[in-house]
Parts: sequence; C-alpha cells; structure tokens
Amino acid sequence: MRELTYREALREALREEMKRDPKVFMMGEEIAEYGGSYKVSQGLLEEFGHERIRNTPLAEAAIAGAALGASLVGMRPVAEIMYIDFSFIAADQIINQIAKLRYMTGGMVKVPMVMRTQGGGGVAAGPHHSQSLEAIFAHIPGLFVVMPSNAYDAKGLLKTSIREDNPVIFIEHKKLYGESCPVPEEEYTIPLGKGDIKREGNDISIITYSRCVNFALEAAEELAKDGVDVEVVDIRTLKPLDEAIILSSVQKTGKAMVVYEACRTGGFGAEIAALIGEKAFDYLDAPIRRVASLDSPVSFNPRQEQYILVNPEKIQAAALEMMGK
Amino acid sequence: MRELTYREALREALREEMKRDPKVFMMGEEIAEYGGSYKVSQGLLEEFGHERIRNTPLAEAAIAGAALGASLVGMRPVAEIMYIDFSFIAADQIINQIAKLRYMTGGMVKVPMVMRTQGGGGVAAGPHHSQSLEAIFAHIPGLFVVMPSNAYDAKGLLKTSIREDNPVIFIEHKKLYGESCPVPEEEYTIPLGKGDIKREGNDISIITYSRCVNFALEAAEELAKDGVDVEVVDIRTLKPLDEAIILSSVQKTGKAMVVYEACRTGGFGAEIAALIGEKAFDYLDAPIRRVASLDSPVSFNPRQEQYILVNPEKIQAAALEMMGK
Amino acid sequence: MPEIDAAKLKEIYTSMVKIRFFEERAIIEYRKGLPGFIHASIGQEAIPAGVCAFLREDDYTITTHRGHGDIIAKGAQLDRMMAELFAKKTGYCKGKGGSMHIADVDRNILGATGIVGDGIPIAAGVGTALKMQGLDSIMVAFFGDGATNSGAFHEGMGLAAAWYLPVLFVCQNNLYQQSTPTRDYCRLTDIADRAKGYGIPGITVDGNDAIAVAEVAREAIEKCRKGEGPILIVGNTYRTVGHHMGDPGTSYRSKEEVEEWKKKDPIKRLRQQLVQNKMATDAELDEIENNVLRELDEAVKFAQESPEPTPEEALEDIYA
Amino acid sequence: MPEIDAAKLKEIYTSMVKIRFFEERAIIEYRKGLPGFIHASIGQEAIPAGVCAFLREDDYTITTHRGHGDIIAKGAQLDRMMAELFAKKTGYCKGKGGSMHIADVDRNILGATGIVGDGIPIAAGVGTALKMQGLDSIMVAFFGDGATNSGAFHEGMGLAAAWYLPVLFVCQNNLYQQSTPTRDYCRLTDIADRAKGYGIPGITVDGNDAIAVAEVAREAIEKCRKGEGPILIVGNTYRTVGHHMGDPGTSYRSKEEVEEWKKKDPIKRLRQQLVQNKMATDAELDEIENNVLRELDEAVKFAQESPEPTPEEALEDIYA
Ligand SMILES: Cc1ncc(C[n+]2csc(CCOP(=O)(O)OP(=O)(O)O)c2C)c(N)n1
Ligand SMILES: Cc1ncc(C[n+]2csc(CCOP(=O)(O)OP(=O)(O)O)c2C)c(N)n1
Ligand SMILES: [Mg+2]
Ligand SMILES: [Mg+2]
Repeated sequence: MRELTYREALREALREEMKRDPKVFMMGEEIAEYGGSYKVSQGLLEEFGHERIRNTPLAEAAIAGAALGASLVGMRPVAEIMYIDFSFIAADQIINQIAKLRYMTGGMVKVPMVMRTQGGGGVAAGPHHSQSLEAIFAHIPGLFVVMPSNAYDAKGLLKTSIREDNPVIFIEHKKLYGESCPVPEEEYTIPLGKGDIKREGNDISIITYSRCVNFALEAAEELAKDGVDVEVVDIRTLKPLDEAIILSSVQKTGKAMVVYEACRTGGFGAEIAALIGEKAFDYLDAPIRRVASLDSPVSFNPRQEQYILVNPEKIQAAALEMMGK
Repeated sequence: MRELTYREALREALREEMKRDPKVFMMGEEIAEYGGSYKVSQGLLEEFGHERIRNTPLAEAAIAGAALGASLVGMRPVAEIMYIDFSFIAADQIINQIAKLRYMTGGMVKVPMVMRTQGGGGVAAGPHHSQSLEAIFAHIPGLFVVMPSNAYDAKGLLKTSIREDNPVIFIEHKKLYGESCPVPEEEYTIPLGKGDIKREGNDISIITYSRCVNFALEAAEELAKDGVDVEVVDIRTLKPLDEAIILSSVQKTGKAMVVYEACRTGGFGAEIAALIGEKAFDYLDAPIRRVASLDSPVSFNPRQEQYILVNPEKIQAAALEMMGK
Repeated sequence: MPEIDAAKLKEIYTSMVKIRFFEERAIIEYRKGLPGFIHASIGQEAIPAGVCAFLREDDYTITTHRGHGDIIAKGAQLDRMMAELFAKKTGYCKGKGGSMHIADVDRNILGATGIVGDGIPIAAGVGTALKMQGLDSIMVAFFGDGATNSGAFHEGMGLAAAWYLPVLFVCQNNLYQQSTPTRDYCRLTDIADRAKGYGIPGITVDGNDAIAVAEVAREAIEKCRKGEGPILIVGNTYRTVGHHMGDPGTSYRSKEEVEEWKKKDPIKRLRQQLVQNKMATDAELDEIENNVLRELDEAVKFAQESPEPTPEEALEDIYA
Repeated sequence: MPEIDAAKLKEIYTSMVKIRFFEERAIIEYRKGLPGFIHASIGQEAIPAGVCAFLREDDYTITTHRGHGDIIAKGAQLDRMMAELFAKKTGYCKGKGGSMHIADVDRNILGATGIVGDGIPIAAGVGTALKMQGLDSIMVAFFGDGATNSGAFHEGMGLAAAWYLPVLFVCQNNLYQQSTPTRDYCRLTDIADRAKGYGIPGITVDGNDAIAVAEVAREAIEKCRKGEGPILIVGNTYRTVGHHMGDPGTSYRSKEEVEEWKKKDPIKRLRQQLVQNKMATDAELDEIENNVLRELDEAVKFAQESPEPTPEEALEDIYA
C-alpha cells in the first residue's frame, strides 16, 4: 500500500471532503497562499479558490465564532487555529458558544464544524508554541475531541469529523506531520469514540493518544527485550471516550499506565486514570501509573525541553518499575 | 466569636490588605458604585476612591492583561472577573502570559496579582453563568488556584493570596456569599497549599473543596445515622495541592471519594482520584469513587439544574454503596 | 426614499407595545417567583421594532442578554417566550436557556447570549455563509454599548468588514455598561465612531424615535442586501429600569436622569406622532394595545399550564 | 520643535546598524543550527531606533515575536541576546524563552510575546501602574499590523484610552500579517485610523525614514509624558526577509515588490541623509559599523562559549 505522511493524509481528507460536499470550506490564518503554518492546506487554494480557502485576520475569537455562525446556516466550516496555544483567544467562543449553543436552544440548532489545530513540543518552539492543552476542551460537554496518532487515523478521523453534526476539536501534533504510514487509496472513515489497540500485549496496558502512541510503541519494543509484553491502547478520541477498550485491556493485563504529553497535573490522563481506578479497580494488581510531561511551561532550550516532555525512556523506566524489574 | 458572611469576610480581607499596602488596588467590571455583581466590594469605593477601586470596560482580556502589567511595575492588583464563565475571554492572558511570564523571562519578573472570580450553579443562572471551570486553571503551571469553602477560610486565604508573589486564581462560589461562620476580629492568614480536615472520620475519606465541602458535611451527618463515619478533607487550594493530607486520610480510611461540582469528565477531581490511585493504591480497599456534576451544561430549569449538579444526596448514596449498604 | 407609510408604522407600534407589555408582564411574574435573571429593555423598544420592521423572514438575527425586544420584534411567539422564562418544556429552549438564551430558529432568530459581545463574531459567520450561498438575506446583530469594548466586537466587526459581509450591527446605546457610564469606559462621545476603525459606515440615530430608527434601518438594510455591508447603527436610548431584576438602578445614576428619560418614552412618542399626523387614531392604537394584553394573558396562561421538563431531559440536546 | 541634532541621529544610526547586524548574524548562526524560530525584522529598523532614541531609561517597553529590534533599540546587550538565541544559561531568559521572549527587566524591557497582540493589554496595565504611582515614565508597546486585528489590541487600546494612560502604541506596519496583505484582512488604507475607534490620536509616518520616525516619536513621547496619551503611531515599512527563517517569503509576494522595498532601505537612507547634510562622514559611520561588527563577534563568541543550563534547571522559575 502507498505511504502518506500525516500532513498529506490530512490534506487528502480535506480535499476529498471539500469535493464531496460544497458546504465544506476552510478558514484560518495564512492557510491560502502560505498553505498553513505546517503546510497542511498547501495546494488547496489552487484547487478550491479563495471562496473556500479563506485567509482570516489574526483574530482567533472571530475564527471560532464565525465558524459557528456559518455552521448554523447551512455550511460545514473547517476552521484552523494555527497553534493550540492560540486557541485560548478563542476559548470563550469554543466553550461558551460552540459547545453550548445546541443545548442552550433546547436542541434547535446543530453545530457541524471542525476546529483543526495542532499542539505539542519537540521543535524548540518555546513556551508559547509547544503546549498540549487538550484536557481543557475534553472537560467541556458539547465538544468532541480527536487526537490522531498516525496518518491513517488522521485521514479517517478527519473525514468523519467533517461529516459529524457536532463540533469537533481536532488536534494534530506538529511532530507527526512528517511521519508516514500506509494509507489506502480507497475511501474510508473511522468512527469517533473507537479506540484502537496499536500493539497487543499481556503484561501492562499503556493507554495513550497522539504522539505518545509512538513513544509507547518504541518503549514497548525495548521492554519486549526485557520480557515485558506491553499492550498499547490508542484512544484516538478523548471525547467520545472508548471506555470499553480501556477497561478490557486493563482487565486483561492488571496493570495500567497512562501516558500523555500534557503537564501531568490535571491532564486528560488524570481522567483516564480516575476512570480505571473507579471501574477496573478489582482487576488491578499495581498502582495506576501516569507518565506525562513535568508540570512546567515548555522551555526553549532543547535539552530542557526533552527533560520536561514525556519520552520513550520515561515510559520504559516506569514500566520496569511497575513490573518490579 | 462574631460571625461574618463569606461576602463580608472577603470584603474585610480586601479592606485590610488595601489599608496595609498602598500597592494593592482592585479593578473589574461594575466593582465601584455598583459594588460588584455579588456586592463583595460594596462600600470600598467610598473608602478607597476611584483610583484604587477601578471600574473597567467590558473587556476581560484587558482586565487580566492589565493586572499582569501593573504587577510588573510595583503594584499588587486584585482583578475581578465577574463570572468564571467570562474568564475564558481572558484565558489567553491568564494561561499564556500571567502563568508563564516569569518562566519565559528566566525568572526575571514576579507576578504578584490575584484574579478573583466566582463560579458554580444553584441560582438558575443558566448555562453561561453557572459553570465550575477550575480544572482548566489548575492544569497550568505557574498559577495558584484557591477555592475557599467558608467565610473563615475565604478571608485568610484571600489575604495570603494578595501577599503572594505568584499569580493566584481565587475562585469564590456564588452560593456561599450569604453563608456565615465565626471569623475572629484579630488578623490571621492561611497558607496556600494546606488542606483542612473539616470533619474527622474513619470509614471514608471525602476529598473536596468549595461549596461541596458543605454538601459533604451535610451528607456526613446523614451517614453518621447509618453508622458511616466520614472524614471530610477540604483541600482549599488546588494548586499548590496538599497531597499529604489527602494521602494520609485515605491511608487511614482505606476508602476515597472525590467530590466536585464541575462536570465529571476531566474535572480536577480526576486529578485527585488519579493521585490516590497512584500513591495510596496499596491502602485502598474499594474503588476510588468520584461524585461530580453530570457532563452537561447547567440547565436554566431549576429541577434540571439540581439533577445535573452534585448534591448531598448523591454523596450519601455513593457512600452507602461504597460501604456495601 | 419615500416616507414610511402608516401601515408600517402601526406595525412598528405594535411591535414596541408587544415588547413593553411582555417585559412588564415578565417582571410581574418574576416578582411572583420566576427563576434566574431577567434583563428588561424598557425604554429601548424603538430600536428593535424599527430595525426588524424592514427585515424579511429569511433574514437572520442574534442578540444579547437584554434580548427580549430584539426577539419579539423579529416575530417570536410571546407564549413560547413566556414559557421559557417559566423554565417550561414548551419554552423555546425547553427551559434550558431562560431569558438570556431565547432563540427561534424557524424564524431565523439564532439566539441570545449571556456572554456580552459573543454574538458579533457569530454574526460575521452567518454573514459569510449567506454570502457564500449567494443569498440576499442579511444578518443583524444586536448588542449594547458596553459590548463595543469587547475583543469579540472588534474581531467580529473586523472580519465582517474585511469580507464585505451582509451584516447590520445594531448597537443599543443605553449610555451605561451595566453601571458604568460611557465616559468611564470610553472616550468617544459618539459610539458610532467605532466604525471608523474598520472603514465602514457608522450611523447614529435617536434610539427613542421609532420613525428615525426605521428610516435609518430601512436604508442600511437595503445597502447590506446589495452588498454594501457591513454597517453599524447606533441608537442612543436608555433603559428606565435597573440592569436586571434585583438592581434598583439607583447606585450609579440619579432619579432625575431616569425621570428625564421617562419623558422621552419611545412608545408615547410614536403614538403622538401617529395621532398628530393622522396616521392612526387613539382608538386604533388602544385596540392594538388591548390585543397585545390579551395575547399576554394567554401567554402567561400557556406558560403556567405547560408541563415542566423532566429532570432526566436535562441530558438531552448536548449532542446532536 | 528643534531639528534633531547630529549626535542623536548618529545614535539612531548606531541603533539601526546594531539591529541589522545582530539579525544578519543571528540568521547565519541559525543556519548553522540554532534551535527554534527566528523572526527577523530586516528593513524595519528605523521604527524602533527612532522611537527608542527619545525614551528614558525609566521608560518601559514590550514587544512581540519580531522583537529583536525593539529590544536592541531600548539598550539590551547583544551578547546576552545572542546567548538566548543559543539557548544558553547566560541568555536573558537563561535559554528558556528564545528569540520570541527576550526581556531585560533591568532596562525596563518587559519582554516579548509569541502570542501576537498580547502585549497591548499588558502595556495598558503598566501604564496604569505608572500613572497611579505618579511617575512620568511612559510605556511603549510595539506590535505589527496584523496584531491590530486582535481582540487584545482592541481591549488594550480601549482601556488605555478610557484611563488616559501614558502609553505609546507603535505599530510596525510591514504590510503583511505573515502572508496576508492588508487589503485581505482590513479595509483601512491607513492603519492609524484604528485610533479613531478610541478617540485618540493616530499618526502615520514613513517607517523607513528614521528622521521622520524620530520627529513623530519625540513629540508623541513628550505628549504621553505630559498625560496626553495614549497615542498610536503607525510606521509603514516592509520586512525584506521571509516571515521567519524557513519562509522564503515568496508564495504571497512578488520578487519585484521585495526589490522595490530593498531600494528603500532605511539604513542606507539615513546614511545618505547624514552624509549629505554633513552631519556625519562616511568614515565615522563606517567606524560605527565596524564597532558593531566587533561587538557581534564578541557576542557570538560569548554565546558559543557560555554554558548550557542543566536539564534540571528547567523546573526553576515557574514560581517565585
Ligand atoms: C463577557 C461578559 N462580561 C461581563 C458580563 C456581565 N454583564 C452583563 S450585562 C453587562 C453590561 C453590558 O453592557 P451593554 O453592552 O451596554 O448592555 P446593556 O446591559 O446596557 O444592555 C455586564 C458587564 C457578561 N455577561 N459578559
Ligand atoms: C494570537 C496569534 N495568532 C497567530 C499567530 C501566528 N503568527 C505569528 S506572527 C503572525 C503575523 C503577525 O502579523 P503582524 O502583527 O503584522 O506582525 P509581523 O509578523 O508582520 O511583524 C501570525 C499570524 C500568533 N503568533 N499569535
Ligand atoms: Mg448599555
Ligand atoms: Mg505585519
């Protein structure tokens, strides 16, 4: 099968959905001629024109609010917030309007829009361009939150998100854009709310998402050498959350590790750990371990950044500890 | 000892600190003549004048950013965001500037400011004026987050917060303003990062904060009749978090319930539950239970609001279940 | 432009009376024990009535916390509005929204917001969609003077201006941001000057003169429809009641000031104009008022007799 | 006002040369392998140099992602700046901030922000404090044209205007918000018209003419100091490099356009003016340049030889 990068897979999803449905259009900063900060939309301007590939003013609240408005009257906007770090300028529109308008109107409206953004560290982009802030949106009823870990999932999940009648916060990872994997030519979609076992194993369940799936898989390879058989569960969507896949994996292995790139305290991994501590308690034979980034802004200095962020070595060390090795 | 309401206690803290330190001033919407939406600052204009009791334009990002700016050059601002629901307009300033400026400058600046706001439901204020959103700020390194549950704590913690050299998000609860308790005439402060056992007990530890402390205490009274002896741990500050008080209580009782008014998924209680599941696992003899509000915006309809929000009955029922009763 | 004819003016009069009587009745019912907050717009009725008189059914509106008037003027049903204030299942939002969130999507009333300013970027998005779809519908966003301080105002106006959107921005300048008078939050003496920051027309009108509002609105609406939007209209007016039920409105303004403005009552004024110009008789106008009163009796009855939603229904409508 | 004297103009020239050479050197070092992003301001130097020439040590500044120039003009040390780009412990932010976050609090340079627009409300707060303390220091906020679209701009300007704060807002209008030309994000042809929405003066100046900038700035600074602030100055200019290292700057503008602007180079222009008006000789100016080059050699050496912070030090400076 052909391989595509995460970036190409996302672009293909956008192109296919825009071709399929004239209601779909994109808006965001520097997405047209510039092709987007991470070049996801490169080439789409030539294909779809300025009407459907809309550069906006530097005004994240307007981007979010306008996407909502357009979604109310027959369009299916895909809005881009260049960095998740900037999405806090739009946070009020996202949390108070996008997430709640359907509820507040007693179900009178639908809000079929996608807010694409990207987060994560690893490129020495400093404290304002490296955050992982998904926990904030995952806490808000009315939103779906999607965080694909590879090109295949990214394409299938983005297509589904665009067809979804609820607002989706679609969070890409800047370090994944260049990573490739096989992606079929034939059309496919991936449902929201279905996790995916990325590696089967019997000793420890690692529950994770986004770039940390790669880290977990790397760590699993190393751990296999030490005789530790890791299962890697990629939840793929934080909301809806596939509780069943998490709980059944933990029931099987009896050991749960939750891995995420966000700051440890209050990250979405706390929710997963709490869920396991409540619903799979009787199957556990070890404390529920979280491996996350340290509670710090992300330093510009690359070695400090590495120190702060989660990585395969930290996962491996924690797993060995859990196994008493 | 005299009794003060939570509102009066807060006002007294503000008055005392403003008298004590000319650098302290207040800014916010409608805090001067109007006395603030919940009348916390009533009377302070007469005492301190418009220079120090500053009405602002309706511009929450400006309020937050300006408080930060003033704190950099010798002032100690106490900024008010009228409802925590509106704090998302200021979220970017709070998360990206207030929390990080010290870090980003390698420690060159201090940010001695307090952001007072209030949250919570129970007054049929509808989806835009009833949220509990502390989890979002507690996830961000660089901030302290304080949520007092009674007048005594409110006064002591607010005074400490105003003297603190780090930014403090001080979250009051709208349903507590009218509640009284004894507050000494003599000056006192309460350190940040110290929880408080509001009731001792041996069977179940309820870890909670803000208005839910009252709910837990009410439930504890009822549970006592059924022979269940509840310990109520009021963490008082989410950041810094008094891990020791939580863990030692759970070690004693072997049963942990975490109670919070925010939406269950991704609330700060998930962090507490995860902490317990990791660090007190071996002492637990039952799953870690969370009792929180349902994952829904807060409906205007009062009965639906009650249905959504956490309340003493829900706590009681969960406790009985945990005790196998 | 031709003068506005009597039929239209009577329509506007009816609309203003509906707003006034609805809110007066809501206040009475609130005092008897309705839940939540109510922000009444008494004194400001000429603006929504004058603007909406020239909107088509396929035009859209969005409003803010003080939105009853804007919603009524666009044609919403008083009974379902009242039921919403009563938190009943038959309310527009099934009791989930309350006074600050009423919408009637069938009538293209896209809702109201408790977060001041937030409707403005949303309006820009609606305008974008209308323009992309090649429709000649327009979007109207109502908001207060205080809202013009918000970042949302700026970003929404900016986008609408940059994209030449068919959006009419209507600021009901009642001279106060809750309790803060204009001079304390802003240097402008004419709020319409905000428009100059976006390179779009800003028009000021006496917001207590329904005919003046209607004339200005008619022209602005036509322009927006022809692609000459966005346009900002600022109607200067006054709410003669407190900020919301619970605010007596006395700590930040004088009794005299309020009394002065009561004399400028827009409903009385339009009545005088109609009668003096022989466009309507007092009897006719009395009948309009009586009809509205009857409609309101029924609306209250409807609200009272309607069922409450069940608690469990609270969890519906979060997701589609 | 008297003409600006030769000494001052040479100071400005020196400042511009420092900025230019610093960034050119940073680009060279970046290509050799510095971490992160760098947004160079090549072509825009006249604005910070002209403005900061009339600031006192006790005046404050804040800037944005493209802030090297503003920081250098206020007097920051090139060696510690360079060390910050190298992510070294001796850097201004101990390597934690990088190019987008340099501050020098001892020189009242309160920092830079990667979030465009965010410095503007902060500047209003600094102005508030200065005014409350009865000081006659002023605050200067630097930002780009794109930033004027942000809600933060509006809210910060609004507060500064409402409170008559001693803040000078300096917009470096390089005609693009990253890749988006003004006409695509805004209808104004003169960005200074934004000021009209706040009732404050907005002044446009040729941002490639250092003398013109200096004259305008001198007057505006004096006014702010006397309590006549805030004031908005817009310097029209151009960056002749890409948005950041990594952007060739070709997908959204033509080679010809860039070449046209290169001809208007502000440093060459000031040199010509100085020499023509016999305010300086070529030799003098060459010496200035050579001194700066030497300073930069040392700065790079300093940066190269400085220690890295330890990984563990990453966890310092989160809280005081
Ligand atoms: C973002 C936000 N900030 C503050 C409030 C609280 N608040 C409600 S109405 C209001 C005043 C709004 O003034 P204006 O826009 O003039 O409308 P008016 O109430 O005068 O109709 C304030 C401060 C709010 N609801 N939303
Ligand atoms: C709030 C925010 N939105 C978007 C960006 C991404 N971004 C960085 S610079 C820039 C363009 C800013 O334009 P302008 O203010 O004119 O400054 P210039 O880059 O031209 O100096 C953009 C969109 C950002 N850093 N912050
Ligand atoms: Mg008003
Ligand atoms: Mg620019």
